[in-house]
Amino acid sequence: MPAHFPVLSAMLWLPIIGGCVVLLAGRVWPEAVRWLALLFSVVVFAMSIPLWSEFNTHTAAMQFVEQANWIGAFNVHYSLGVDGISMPLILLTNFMTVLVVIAGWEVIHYKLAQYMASFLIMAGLMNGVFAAMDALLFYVLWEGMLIPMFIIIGIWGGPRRIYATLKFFLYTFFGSVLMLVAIIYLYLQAGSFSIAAFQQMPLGMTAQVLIFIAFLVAFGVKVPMWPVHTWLPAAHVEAPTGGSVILAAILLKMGTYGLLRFSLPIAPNASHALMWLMIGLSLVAIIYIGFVSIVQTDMKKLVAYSSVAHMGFCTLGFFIIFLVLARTANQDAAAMGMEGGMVQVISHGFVSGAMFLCIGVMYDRLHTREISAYGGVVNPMPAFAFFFVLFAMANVALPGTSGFVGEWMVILATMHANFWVAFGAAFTLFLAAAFTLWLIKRVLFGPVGNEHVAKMQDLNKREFVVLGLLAVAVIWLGVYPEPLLNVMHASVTNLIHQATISKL
Amino acid sequence: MSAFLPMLLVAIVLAPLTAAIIVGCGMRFIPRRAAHVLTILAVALSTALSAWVLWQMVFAGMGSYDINLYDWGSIGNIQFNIGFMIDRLSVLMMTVVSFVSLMVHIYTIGYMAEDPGYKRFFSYISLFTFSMLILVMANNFLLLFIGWELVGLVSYLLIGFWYTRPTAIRAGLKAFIVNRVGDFGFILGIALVLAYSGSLDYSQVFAHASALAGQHLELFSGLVWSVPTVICILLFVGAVGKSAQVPLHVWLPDSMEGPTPISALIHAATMVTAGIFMVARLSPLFELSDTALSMVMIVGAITALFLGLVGIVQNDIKRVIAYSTISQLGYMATALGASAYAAGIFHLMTHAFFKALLFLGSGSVIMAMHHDQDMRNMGGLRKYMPITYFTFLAGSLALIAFPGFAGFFSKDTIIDAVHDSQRTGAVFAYWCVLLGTFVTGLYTFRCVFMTFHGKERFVVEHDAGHDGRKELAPGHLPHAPRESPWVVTVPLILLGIASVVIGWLTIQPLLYGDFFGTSIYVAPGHHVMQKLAEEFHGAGAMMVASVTTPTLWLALAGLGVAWFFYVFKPAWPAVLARWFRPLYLLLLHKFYFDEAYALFVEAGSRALGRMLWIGGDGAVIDGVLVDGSARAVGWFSRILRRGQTGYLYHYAFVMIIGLCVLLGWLLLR
Amino acid sequence: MIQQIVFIVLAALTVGSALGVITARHTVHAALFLVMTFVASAGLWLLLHAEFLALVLVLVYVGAVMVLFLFIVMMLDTDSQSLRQGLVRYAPLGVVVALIVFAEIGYVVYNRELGVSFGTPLPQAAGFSNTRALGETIYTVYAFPFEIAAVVLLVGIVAAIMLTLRRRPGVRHQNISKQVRVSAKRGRLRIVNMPSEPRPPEKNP
Amino acid sequence: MITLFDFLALSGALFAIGLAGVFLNRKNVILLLMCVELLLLAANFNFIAFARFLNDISGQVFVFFILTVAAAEASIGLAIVVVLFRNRSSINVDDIDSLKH
Repeated sequence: MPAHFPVLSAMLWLPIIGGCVVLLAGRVWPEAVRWLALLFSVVVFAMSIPLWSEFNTHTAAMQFVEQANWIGAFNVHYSLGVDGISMPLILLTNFMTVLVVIAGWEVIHYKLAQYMASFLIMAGLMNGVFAAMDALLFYVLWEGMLIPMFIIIGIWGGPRRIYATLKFFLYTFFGSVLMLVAIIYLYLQAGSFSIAAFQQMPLGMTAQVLIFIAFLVAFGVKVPMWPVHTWLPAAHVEAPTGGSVILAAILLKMGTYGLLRFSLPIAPNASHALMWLMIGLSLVAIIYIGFVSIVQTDMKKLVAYSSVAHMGFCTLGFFIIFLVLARTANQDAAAMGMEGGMVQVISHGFVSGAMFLCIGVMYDRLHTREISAYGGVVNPMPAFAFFFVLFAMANVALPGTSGFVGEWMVILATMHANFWVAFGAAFTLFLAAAFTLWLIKRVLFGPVGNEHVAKMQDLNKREFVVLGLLAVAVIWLGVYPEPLLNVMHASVTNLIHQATISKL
Repeated sequence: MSAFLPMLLVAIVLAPLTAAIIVGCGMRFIPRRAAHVLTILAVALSTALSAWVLWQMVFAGMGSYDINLYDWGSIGNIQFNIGFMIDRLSVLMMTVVSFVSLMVHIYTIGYMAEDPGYKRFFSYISLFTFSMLILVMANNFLLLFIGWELVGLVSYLLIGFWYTRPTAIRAGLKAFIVNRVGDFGFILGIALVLAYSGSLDYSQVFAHASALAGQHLELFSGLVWSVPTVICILLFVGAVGKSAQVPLHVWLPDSMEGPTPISALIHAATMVTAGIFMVARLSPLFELSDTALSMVMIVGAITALFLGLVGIVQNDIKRVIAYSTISQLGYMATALGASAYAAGIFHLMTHAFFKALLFLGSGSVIMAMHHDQDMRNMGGLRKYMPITYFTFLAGSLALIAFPGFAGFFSKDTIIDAVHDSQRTGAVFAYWCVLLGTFVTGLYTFRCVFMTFHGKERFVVEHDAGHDGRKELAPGHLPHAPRESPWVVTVPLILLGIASVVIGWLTIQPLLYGDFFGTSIYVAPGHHVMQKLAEEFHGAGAMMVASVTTPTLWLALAGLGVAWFFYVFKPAWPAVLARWFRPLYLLLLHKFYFDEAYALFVEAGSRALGRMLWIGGDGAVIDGVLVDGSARAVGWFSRILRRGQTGYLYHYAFVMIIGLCVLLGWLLLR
Repeated sequence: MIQQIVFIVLAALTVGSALGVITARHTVHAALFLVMTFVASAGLWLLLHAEFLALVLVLVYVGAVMVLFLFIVMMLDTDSQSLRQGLVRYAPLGVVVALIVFAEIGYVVYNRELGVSFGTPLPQAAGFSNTRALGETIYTVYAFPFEIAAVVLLVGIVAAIMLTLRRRPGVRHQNISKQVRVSAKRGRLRIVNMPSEPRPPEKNP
Repeated sequence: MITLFDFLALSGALFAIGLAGVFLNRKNVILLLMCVELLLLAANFNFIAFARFLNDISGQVFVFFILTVAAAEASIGLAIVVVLFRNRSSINVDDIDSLKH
């Protein structure tokens, strides 16, 4: 691939073009829809691999930068670029899109072309969100991405899908409107929509606090942080499997990404002043939601709640840096917390995606998500049980799986800051074990629950490939996370530096 | 040699893993025979290589070895490595682990012969061997924790091996979660180590251990703790979970739901001793805190005595041995608490052999009884299965510390060490472990007598069909009990021999020679072992001297009582149980730990979860915040709606009047 | 002087007939009053030298639009009694609003400097043709708006037709173009491929 | 002399009458349309008067356009009335209230 090839633009537009092609194919050549969707997603994923292989890990600067004028009058640019924080997320997006396309292969019958196209278009928009260096571009893509998700849940969702889509849409829209206000304010101050300009511009304390809160509402809804998390279980329960996977694996990550890209560097003083709020909310997410997860009777709801708890670790890792630096001045420990949060972001993408796929596999066979409708699934489906236990263990953060890395680093970093915060965070060890393994116990193990379970077919080749790929990713990241940490390190160090210099 | 060693160490670790993966992934394709051949070869390789390294260390003067294999992750100066530390402590553990594992592998061929999960089982135990090996070989806290959790995982999988049994899967879940409670403390301890010493490598941490001693931590306002005390207590919480000490012991008896080879390997010989090993491994840290060591000792002593008592009233043969395991782990912990790490590890080793033997022996009995584990249905098995009987007897004698047997040397040393210890709580601990010997004698031989002696309480139904397929009531057998096949008896015999001689052979070098060298650190002033060393004049002399100690006589008293009640007057125990009914019930219900946990932890957390879900998420967040704001908007709209009559002319009027007002305002302003 | 008399008469006629429009009992009367208003207004416009527009007003408004109004009023069988119910209810409000607006307009006209000289219209050159001047302006300066006005009218025509067009069910039409377009290959003739030998009988029907 | 003021007063009176007509005949759609015509006529008066007194022909051009638009408006309005009557058998504004229900 030539050096000047606009790879990020390709990441943004190729899936969207692919989506349009698939839509068109749905009319003229319906048999090719699946293969076309797969072709596009695989090509996009293959094209994103150079992002990793040619990434310069020694610099925190944006790489693969593209710049063009968009709306000259308002100084808006079409500018794309990635650093160590966004690049893994783009890879994750494209990887998960491939899996979602395969996972929907023969499950979706109703409006297949539109289904595939929605995911492709969404992949393009999400890539754009992660690559955007211009706040207005970011905002447009951020909002644009709501539409395919809205459609996915609204058309292929469960019986209460309209309620869920409305809740999902209103929540996220409420947040993003505040974000728009903040972006416009920043534009008026900086005279440009460039995120880099926002980050370098001095700001008064009041302005910082207001901007921080505006961004917090926008991103906190997406993460989702307690107490704005209640849309997530509703949306997950009603979403089709692919929708849940993308929702959990990528959409939630945009919230954490936004916190890193906007909140911390643009309002460092406010972040510092409000760190206890963030730490407190994170701990509430970890402990409170952990308990809530235990009593869920719907498998998807359980995993959705556990997502909230796991994302609490990400935010904890991001905002513990101030406390770490205040107590110890240990830059490396702060970086460990933030990188732990980032690893948790990536890992949660794999693990929760895998969990939802597993639930989808069972749902395709029995058409229910109620835990009590299952029991002894391991008897008819041993291969499936292997994968489900593996991903459950990753959800429990067992060492050797990706889930462990993030939690380990965050807890260790948190201990540098405060014993009791670490104590609270460590609750996840047995809360996660309790809700995940209790789920496993009730669903997988035991004698065959009923005659429907007895008739379940084990994984077919397609499902085996999807889960197998995820298993490889989960174990690889758990056994050898250094490559990922290495990619992030320069950017995280830079971010911590930005977050600790006063902008007043 | 040193270029060759890393590969060799990796081979020790990876051989079982490779076998486990091949057997596990190829479960559908490879024959049963290949499954056990492959895994046994792999574990045999590990055993042989471990033994070779041990030989090199002890006799060829090889020094200890610390090597990082690869960089797991690094953030600036904080390095997480995957690496091995091979010194005499770890190499001893490696040898014991791989040897016992090998025995169990061989035994499994016979025990699991008819099980449909045969290949899966071999895959699991090989995976376990791998996990346990990385646990003991780790050179840093990260790998220790990884191994620590992986053995927990395999334990979970193996307890729930018969996944259609509700009790088994429940026990597995319980084991995992209780262990996780321990890990809760463990990971916090590790985090504190990193926070205060800046590294997780043993060598670095130990080198800077003394710097930790002076530091303090204010946990509650006004209450200042010394950092090593907090670290060690937290780490020990991990050991409490893994090594089944009070109050986190509840999972171990339930874990007997797993297949018997597992009980022998994981829940007796190796995994449960990980906590003991960990404390010994981290002795440079624990030596910094007298408080933490006192706690270790007291917890260990309580476990040793009181859970031994529970063993007296159990009727399930495996549960009796499980409680004895908990009790013996308590002995080891007590030894650690008295700074007698060498004695603790020594007991760990002897215990590994004789407890594995006892479990495998009980497994042999269970096979003969057609998987009935209730001792009330046994009796008089001595004449049917002599090999099992004699090996079991050897193990039992070792367990009650009969002079000459392996357990005698280790346990007596522990009791003496505790006796000599000056630490807070040592007197209490001494009485606990001393009385514990009587209890040990009692429950051990109660088990022996109920199983192998006395009247036959089972019924042989010859007409029940010779294939034994028909479901029989407990205590009813299709044919007379028979001795087990050679794959079962050979490990029994090998372990039996080990149980008899291992203490005699190794006490001198292990305890009083300088075997452990620098791998165990004892602070000056804590040297209980030195005092014992002055009194030690060889294994034979120790045996002779034991006649004058209360230990032997208490154990024999226990044995005698057991004989009296279970051979001589078998009707009396029931009478005694009636007389001392509250005490009996207390023991029968294992001090009501399970009930309390079920009530407070299990039901409590579920109730809390439901409250937070329905009350917090449902009522407050969704009800008041979300729906509340929606309702507020709706209420406001309803008021506004009154203006929207829907009549065309009303809108026209409003427009006109608005125009008037606007014009008027423009004119008058 | 004559002009003033004419103005007073026509103005009175305009206002009076306008009042008649809004107070007439019958819709037809109201329409006729409106015609009167327009005609009087056209006279007034003549006084203002807007001859062309005065004629347009009479021709287009009175001649076309008002006839259309009368058409509709007569075509629809409206119940004018029910339409007049509650007339008085809003009448005071209407009068008050009308007075207020009139007062406001009067205030503006009377008190504010409007930038023009009251009362002295400039004399026009001899041979001045109002129609010609208007035409020159419309076809040069306002050519484009003029075209748009034409389009607006076209749209009005199309919309009015579309709105009132009614398809009656059950009416038989001849669709000539369809009849002409028909061909044997499309729709009329279908060649079915049949197996030449019978299938073996199936076991389960 | 006829002054500009006279014309403006006349147009004001017409405008006020048109407004009052909207209030008075609020139920009859056809009369409402007629009142709108009155309002437009008032506006036209102003344009023509100013065109005359400012000696600017553009005012008359505007009247021309207003007449055009008013004609289109009247035709479409009446078409709607016809459709309405066809569907509801009434041109009473009170009956046109589906927005409310």
